[in-house]
Amino acid sequence: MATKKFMYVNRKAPYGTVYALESLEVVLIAAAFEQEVTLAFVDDGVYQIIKNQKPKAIGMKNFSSTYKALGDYDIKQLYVERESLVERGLSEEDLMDITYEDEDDDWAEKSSLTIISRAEMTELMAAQDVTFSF
Amino acid sequence: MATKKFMYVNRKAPYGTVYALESLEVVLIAAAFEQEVTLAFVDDGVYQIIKNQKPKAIGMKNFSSTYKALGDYDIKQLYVERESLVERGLSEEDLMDITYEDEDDDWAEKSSLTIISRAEMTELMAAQDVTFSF
Amino acid sequence: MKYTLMVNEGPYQHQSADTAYQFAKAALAKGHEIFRVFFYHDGVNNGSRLSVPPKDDRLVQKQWSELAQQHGIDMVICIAAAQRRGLMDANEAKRQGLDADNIAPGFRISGLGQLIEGSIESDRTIVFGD
Amino acid sequence: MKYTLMVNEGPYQHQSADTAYQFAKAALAKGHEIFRVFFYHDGVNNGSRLSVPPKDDRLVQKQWSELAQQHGIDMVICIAAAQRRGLMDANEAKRQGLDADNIAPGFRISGLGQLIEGSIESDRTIVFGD
Amino acid sequence: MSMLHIVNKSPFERNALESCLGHASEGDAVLLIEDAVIGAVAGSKAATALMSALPTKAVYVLSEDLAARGIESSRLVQGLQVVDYSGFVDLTVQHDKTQSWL
Amino acid sequence: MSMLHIVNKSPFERNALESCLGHASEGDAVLLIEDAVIGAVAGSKAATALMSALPTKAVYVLSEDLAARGIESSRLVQGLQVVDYSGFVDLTVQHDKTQSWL
Repeated sequence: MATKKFMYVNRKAPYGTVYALESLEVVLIAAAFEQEVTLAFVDDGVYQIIKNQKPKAIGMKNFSSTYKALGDYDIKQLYVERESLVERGLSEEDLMDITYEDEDDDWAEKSSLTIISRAEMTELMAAQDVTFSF
Repeated sequence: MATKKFMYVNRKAPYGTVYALESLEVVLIAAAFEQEVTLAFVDDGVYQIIKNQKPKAIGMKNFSSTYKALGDYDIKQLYVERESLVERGLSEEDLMDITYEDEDDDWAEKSSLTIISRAEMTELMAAQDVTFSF
Repeated sequence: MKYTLMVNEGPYQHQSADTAYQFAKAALAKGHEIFRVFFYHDGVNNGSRLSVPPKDDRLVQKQWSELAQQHGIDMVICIAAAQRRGLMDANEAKRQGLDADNIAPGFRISGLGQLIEGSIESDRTIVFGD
Repeated sequence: MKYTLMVNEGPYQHQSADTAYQFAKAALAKGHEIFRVFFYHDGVNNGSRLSVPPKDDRLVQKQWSELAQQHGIDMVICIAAAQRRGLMDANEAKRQGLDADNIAPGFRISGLGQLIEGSIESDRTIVFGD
Repeated sequence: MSMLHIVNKSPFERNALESCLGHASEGDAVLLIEDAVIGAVAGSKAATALMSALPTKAVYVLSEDLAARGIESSRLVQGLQVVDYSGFVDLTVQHDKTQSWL
Repeated sequence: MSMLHIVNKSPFERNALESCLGHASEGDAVLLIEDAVIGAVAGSKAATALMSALPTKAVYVLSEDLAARGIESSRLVQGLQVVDYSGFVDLTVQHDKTQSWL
């Protein structure tokens, strides 16, 4: 099968709707298909990877640790839009540490998160073959 | 049973979601309960009563004529927010004629639609006992 | 206080059903009465007994059934909304010539009049939706 | 062209399912191929056979069944999303110890891999949602 | 006689909060729940609208929904009041009617 | 290589169109369907954003959704192109990928 560039665009906050959780479930399956996988966190989607999520009191499962496990699935291209953070009063420090081990660099632990501008996000979106929106 | 003031607030466009149609179904049932019934059309809700709706080509039922029948159910207080019309490039002339027959005035046909300002809508909302939002 | 709650979205897709459930629990804990929970629009899907989410997640539909049974809450699914979406009790399924039903224990199917009546009878009506 | 369509919302509540259906019909009329329709999130509720809307309205679920049968379209319901929402075929119902199923003809239940595979195999992937 | 307005949508995604604040009367209360709580963060694009409302309306934020989304109460716009579900119930008692901005 | 962006939400209710226009590249196309078509009416609050996009992006509106909502094509912002479902399909052929702004 041909290799395509898949992008998963996450624009919604977690817990208010199921899209964040079920988007992640698609990503985990997609990892098995040896396609190029990129995750974009734009607009309210930046809240999906915020630190210290504690949804127990609203009766929901905390799935935020799954983002930290994405490196084990060889998914390490997570792009976060800077403007989306700023508009929400957030900064890079508010995001979880999401890392992968670089096999080409003696398994050094490196960040999977890259903060980019809206202009850079625009270019990244244009470079995809298949875009799933959640 | 006590008489309460019921308001049905319609803020969404028709056809894109089912809320407009199913809101109307509640209103028709409510008419049998001899409570005070007021309908508010605010934000995209003003499109629910726009003229010339033709949803056949999207495979949907045209339920807009039901609004015209509300007078027969003794529902004649339909309030439309002027600012909501203006923001959408619409005016009163774009709305359907929705009328009732006034039994206190020799069954003269009168408009059920009243265009009011946002400030007046605010007062009207504050005067209700039960508010259903669609 | 006596409450009628209206739930307009289905389980999982939106938080509305969870919020309504948490609100009901909190109100009951303070000694208030939930006179009726009325499920409308996609909210009717809260009443399905065929749901089996992952074991580490809540079962929204079952939470409602248990709450109803523990506190004797009247949980009404709108018949018109349910027909569109395929939520049936045994009677309705038979009447429509269908070969199965899927309603969960503690729910009953009835008309929209139950919503209006609930709001007339209750001190407060709270709407939970999208 | 070969298409995979993804449908993320249930019937009636949102127009998405209607739009996807109209798009599929238009694409087929122009000689294109619909390789697969994948139903995710509340979209799984498009596959219920228990729906009975008013007689003057369309039956969204049945439109899909008929389209699939007329054109041999592969219509796949995501198993994980279906389990949360109570959409079951006979096998799944049995496996889960449930006493009923509600899947409509022309649909099959399978995994998320079918979505990715469909997108790899197809020239275009179009997402319909809320 | 006052209204409790309930807003559950992110003000960055939807117009619900804006419309609510445009239609709430003096002395009413506004409660932010579910995704709406992310609008309560100081420095956000929604903060200004909330601050303008504060002189005439009380604004509450649901603590359980803040916690789910990792937001400490120290991050909120000054003057907002944090309540839990029990406080949510109390608000529906104190105000004799409610309006949900769906 | 160009993208067809599909927007189905009212720009008065949601941020989907705004976010789409902020992320679409030169030469891309934007198609308004479902409730998004009400943003195409001239003189509306959304018209300015669409007009700013027109020099670098083609903007299409689905005729069936316009008709459903009672909007004549004479009411639309100048420069928008009306297509039917058959034209929608053609757009997905002409552009080698699509992105839906949900």
